[in-house]
Amino acid sequence: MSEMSVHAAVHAAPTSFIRKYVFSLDHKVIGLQYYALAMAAVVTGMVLSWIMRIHLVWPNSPVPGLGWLSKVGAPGGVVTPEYYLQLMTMHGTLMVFFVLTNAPFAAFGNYFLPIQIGAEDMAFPRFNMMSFWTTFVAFCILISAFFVGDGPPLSGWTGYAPLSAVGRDAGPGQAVGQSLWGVSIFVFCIASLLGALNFIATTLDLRSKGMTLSRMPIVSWAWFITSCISLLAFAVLMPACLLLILDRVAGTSFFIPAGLNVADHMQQHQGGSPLLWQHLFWFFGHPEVYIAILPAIGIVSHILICNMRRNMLSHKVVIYCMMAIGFLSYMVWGHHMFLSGMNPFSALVFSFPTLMITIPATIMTLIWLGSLYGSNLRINSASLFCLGFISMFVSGGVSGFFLAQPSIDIYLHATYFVVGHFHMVMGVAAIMGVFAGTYFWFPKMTGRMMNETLGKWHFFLTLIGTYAIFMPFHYLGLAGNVRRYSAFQDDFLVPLIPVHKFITYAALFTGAAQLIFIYNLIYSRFKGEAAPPNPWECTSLEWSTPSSPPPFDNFGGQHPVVYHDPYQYGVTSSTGDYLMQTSPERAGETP
Amino acid sequence: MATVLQPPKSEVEQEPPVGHTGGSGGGSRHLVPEGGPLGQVKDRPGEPTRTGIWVGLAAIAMSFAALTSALYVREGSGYTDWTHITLPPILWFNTLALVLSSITLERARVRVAAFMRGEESNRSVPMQWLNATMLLGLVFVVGQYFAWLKLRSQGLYLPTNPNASFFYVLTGVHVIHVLGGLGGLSRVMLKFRSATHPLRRSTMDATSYYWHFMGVLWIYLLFILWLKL
Amino acid sequence: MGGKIFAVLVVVIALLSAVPIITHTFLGASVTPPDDISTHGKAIDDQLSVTMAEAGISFLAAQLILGLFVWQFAHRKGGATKTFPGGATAMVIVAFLFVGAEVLALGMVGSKAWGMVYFQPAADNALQVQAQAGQFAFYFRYPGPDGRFGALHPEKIDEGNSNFFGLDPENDILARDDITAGELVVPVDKEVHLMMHAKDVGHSFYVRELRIQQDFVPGLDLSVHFTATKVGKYEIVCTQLCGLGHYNMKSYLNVMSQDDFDKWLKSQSN
Amino acid sequence: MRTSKPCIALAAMVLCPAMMFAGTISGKVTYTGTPVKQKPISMAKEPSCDKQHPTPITTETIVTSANNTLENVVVYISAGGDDANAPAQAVTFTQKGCQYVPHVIALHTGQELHVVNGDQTSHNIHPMAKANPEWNKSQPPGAPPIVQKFDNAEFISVKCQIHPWMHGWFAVLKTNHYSITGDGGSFSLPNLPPGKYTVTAWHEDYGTQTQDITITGNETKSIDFSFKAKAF
Repeated sequence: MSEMSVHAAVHAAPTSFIRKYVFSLDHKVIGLQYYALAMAAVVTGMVLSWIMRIHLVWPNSPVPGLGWLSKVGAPGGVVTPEYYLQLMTMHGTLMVFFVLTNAPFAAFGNYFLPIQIGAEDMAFPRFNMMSFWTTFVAFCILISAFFVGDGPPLSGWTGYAPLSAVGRDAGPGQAVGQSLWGVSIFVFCIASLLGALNFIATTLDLRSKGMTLSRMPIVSWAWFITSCISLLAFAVLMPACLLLILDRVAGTSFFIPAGLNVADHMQQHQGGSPLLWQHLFWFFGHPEVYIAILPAIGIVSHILICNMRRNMLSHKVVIYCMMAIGFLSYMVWGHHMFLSGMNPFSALVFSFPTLMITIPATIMTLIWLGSLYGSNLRINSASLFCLGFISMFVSGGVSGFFLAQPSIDIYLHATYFVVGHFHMVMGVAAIMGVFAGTYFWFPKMTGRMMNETLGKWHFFLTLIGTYAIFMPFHYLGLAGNVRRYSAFQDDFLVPLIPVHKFITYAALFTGAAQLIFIYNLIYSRFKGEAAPPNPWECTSLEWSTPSSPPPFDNFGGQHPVVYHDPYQYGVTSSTGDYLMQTSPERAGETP
Repeated sequence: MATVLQPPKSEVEQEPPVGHTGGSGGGSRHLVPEGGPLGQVKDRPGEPTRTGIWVGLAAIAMSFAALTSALYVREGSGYTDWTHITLPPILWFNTLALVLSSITLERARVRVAAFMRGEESNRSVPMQWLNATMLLGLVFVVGQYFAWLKLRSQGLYLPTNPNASFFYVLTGVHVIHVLGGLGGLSRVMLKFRSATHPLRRSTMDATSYYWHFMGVLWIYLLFILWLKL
Repeated sequence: MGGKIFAVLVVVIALLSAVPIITHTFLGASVTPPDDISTHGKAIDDQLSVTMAEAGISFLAAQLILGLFVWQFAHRKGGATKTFPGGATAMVIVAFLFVGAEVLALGMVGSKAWGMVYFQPAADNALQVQAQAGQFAFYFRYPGPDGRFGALHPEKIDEGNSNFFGLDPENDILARDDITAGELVVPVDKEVHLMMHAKDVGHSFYVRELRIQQDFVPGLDLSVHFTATKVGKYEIVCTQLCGLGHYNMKSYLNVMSQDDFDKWLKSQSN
Repeated sequence: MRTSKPCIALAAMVLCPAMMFAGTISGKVTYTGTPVKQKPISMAKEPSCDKQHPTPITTETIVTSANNTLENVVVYISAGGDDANAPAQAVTFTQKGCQYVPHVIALHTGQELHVVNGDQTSHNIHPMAKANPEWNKSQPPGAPPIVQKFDNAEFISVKCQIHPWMHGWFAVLKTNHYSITGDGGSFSLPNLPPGKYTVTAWHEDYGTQTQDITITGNETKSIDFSFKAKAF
């Protein structure tokens, strides 16, 4: 390990293409690699969701081109029931692991955490490189499931045992596909652990002179807290995957009980506990939600403060709230299992910490709103996405009231209400954070500005589209519409099909709107106007690098010295209404 | 009008690097002189390697906690099939080897430091302690392998019953970590010999923390196995 | 400009989102829980509507305030920045006192409804029915005249021959009079004790009108008990992903008058 | 490969008349004792099929017809009459009203099997093959037929898990001389050149019976099989 650091310290900027862009030790390059991987994953995942939405409302009409893509899964382009579930599984796995864990945390975190704390690189650059390429391997393993055997697994991203454990008898994709899934997640865990270790060591040890913990920007705090959460979460998922794989390939019985007759095949297992898998999985799975959302909260707060031109009412309180959420997230996993045969009393035990999470969440929301009051909010694509995030965070959050209560969960569990809930708060909200971060940091990452007009269009269409998709999910849930169905033929589901049609149109519309973003990204990368070093007049260290993108060692051989708390806005100084963290000036408060 | 602040008191009392031409890798981490006699090198508080090892150990501990709780849940659910297996006696011998290896490693640390300070003229003495640790580590690994053979000879394979499954899984995962430790140990020995990448105190420390943790972890596992299987 | 658009948009979205909740319909489809036909369901419904009120208010309030503030304070040219009266402390207090306390109180009340379903055991005279979930159908078993269930032998399951439970009538007298049915037939206003058995993987038993949902967990013999108060036919669906036929795994809950039920039972057992 | 099959078939057609003598084996399959009563099938979960059966259909494990004759028995030449080549035309296995029609089909190893979905709902076809690779595919309504082959001879039990009551059999044989008893339980194996044959009768529940028989010339020999019914 120490070898890593020594080497990182002594070797100079690489020259060869491979070392510079492929197997690079530079946290900035690695951050961009993570971002690119997340983009690949999110596009794949979105296309899968389109196919699913189209199939749901036109179940027997062929999807153009699909018959050619997947002859087994979609003969003549008509999606078979198993193929729908396989798409659903891959959609969930890709989005949760390779998008929501990578984009806000690994991608932006890798790029900006070291810069924001005034370090030249991560603590262990080689581990950093390894963790990206391990993630990449995990991604390839997962995607390969599309091309082997009878396709990807159909057991959902939660991979409940014994469906995921008994192998081929459970259905198409449960043979080699499910094994690939298990291995992929296992490898992903290794990568995430390396990454988390790196983030923690970096934050604790590499802060430059004067950068005390309390002077770290809120987003660095978010990344730090997130890395602590993911360290413990993935450390639990990894052995769980190991046991699952053993059940599948070595004939052990960790999750498979005795006397199962699956498709007329008696399973040669005994004594295993399906609930054990659920416990291990959700012990990881619930913190995972916060691994996705906390970095977004940090990014949004960071950007809002800059655009409000004054600190929030108290950015420290927001940090404490994030800590509280991180802590609580380990006491609530059971709320995913109210109806899976746990002791009914434990349902209440898990219910109350879950409800308690509303308190820090509410505090944060109120602080955002209160800080907007009387600010000089600058409207740009980044700040708009922050506002969108707040709106989504609230919408997705309130539906948590319902699901946190076991009594109501009896009715709403496993309905589209749940799907709407987590898509809003964990999916869309987090992605809005990623968009905000992209518009905000793009100038620093590429040296060019993104096109604001396109950015605003992208925002408004996305806001309308996502609400149009996910609000109706809640209505469907209230009507008792069951999730994970590949067709709606039950008498009580047929009348709801118009709603599903509406959602499908909205999904296609929203997806199309993302093309604006992709175009903007590519166009601005090459043709965007040159960015000044600090376009947003922001105070944190990433804006005090000599150039955009920053030089290989971030500060051009300098070691930044920090004099201030992160958010010196609304002051009078030689630079204007703000004061860089690195500026030795003393701020004169505005009257 | 803007008055200038005094530079803040850094958390790190180190003079900036001399003639440092902005290579990569961590601003103030670089302030630690490299090589240098271990004894004199005062690693600043929060040397990444040392933090890193603790964080890593925390993760490993968490994984084994998960496996342990899995064992308890599984025992609770297994009703009939939770049997009893007699631990192969060789485990006690292996335990002894691992404990001894920790002791020799501590001796080695003292010796290495002494050599670095120049009090110990002969490089071979610390080397011998390191070799001894290495050897004992290998003895442990081989010993574990014999323990598995013993179980197999009794017809207890990985899937035979939950007790066997957990025995193989826990010991297997632990041995893999021990092998990692041996890897670290051999790197320490290489660096101790090499002139280009001299051994740093934090490397020595991190490796030995890891190694001792493996010992403690093993004793914990042995206790669980003895208690449950 | 962008700020004002956002302000308007977020308010419109918030209000539009609330409409279907109030009118209970969206695009002509009814989006509200169906009338409850169970004795315990009312408690759940009340809990649901109380929560809906609270969540709805918080939702609208937050979105409207967001819109209002953005409308008012976006892009003000200069102007002294006011801070919100009370500052962060006020926020923390509000969050704890109102939202926190309210939500926790809600949880307390809600736990009663939960208890009604799960804390009381089934009455002794409850009708004993065994439900088996397997890929991809539910089957139900009544003990028959002798009032006792025959033993299950999973290896004897022969669905092509209608032996869905793996009974062994050849050697097991108890099993000979067991009645197997493809739908759950129960008498009205009589408590039913449903013993749940999973044949292969995880499944779940969900009847919207009954306000009952419970997983089938392989290896765990769980049970629920309920009393249906309205004669009629209601859909039973599987809500735990169980494989390719999941979407088609359904059955019917057939609530009959006691007489009809007895007739039906006789017709089955002949 | 593709092109060669028709040629072989053609050759076979040319050769068959050339055999001067072509014997025939025919007979009846009966049972003794009282077979277990077949149970009615509840298709409640699949209304689209349910309404196709005004009177509920029963299981088809044991189908009997007038004077103790047994249907769905596969009678085939198990020894002496092997022929290597599979007929070119495919065998069709239809899913209609959530039943397999016919309940039992026989086909030659390597012969094409077409599985057709005649229902308004998805089925999944899951042959529990042992000597052949087991597969499990679902077939949405209106999807093209599933085309498959089996390379090894065996009796394969076929299931649809979406409709667990659906059950059928593929009799994969090495011979083209087979006959499946229908109403009246009679069978006939024509076009047998002179020789010594073993005739096997297979029933999914009652198992197999064999008889040896010799065809000397242009004659029709009659043999009967009788199975003993089980109480359960």
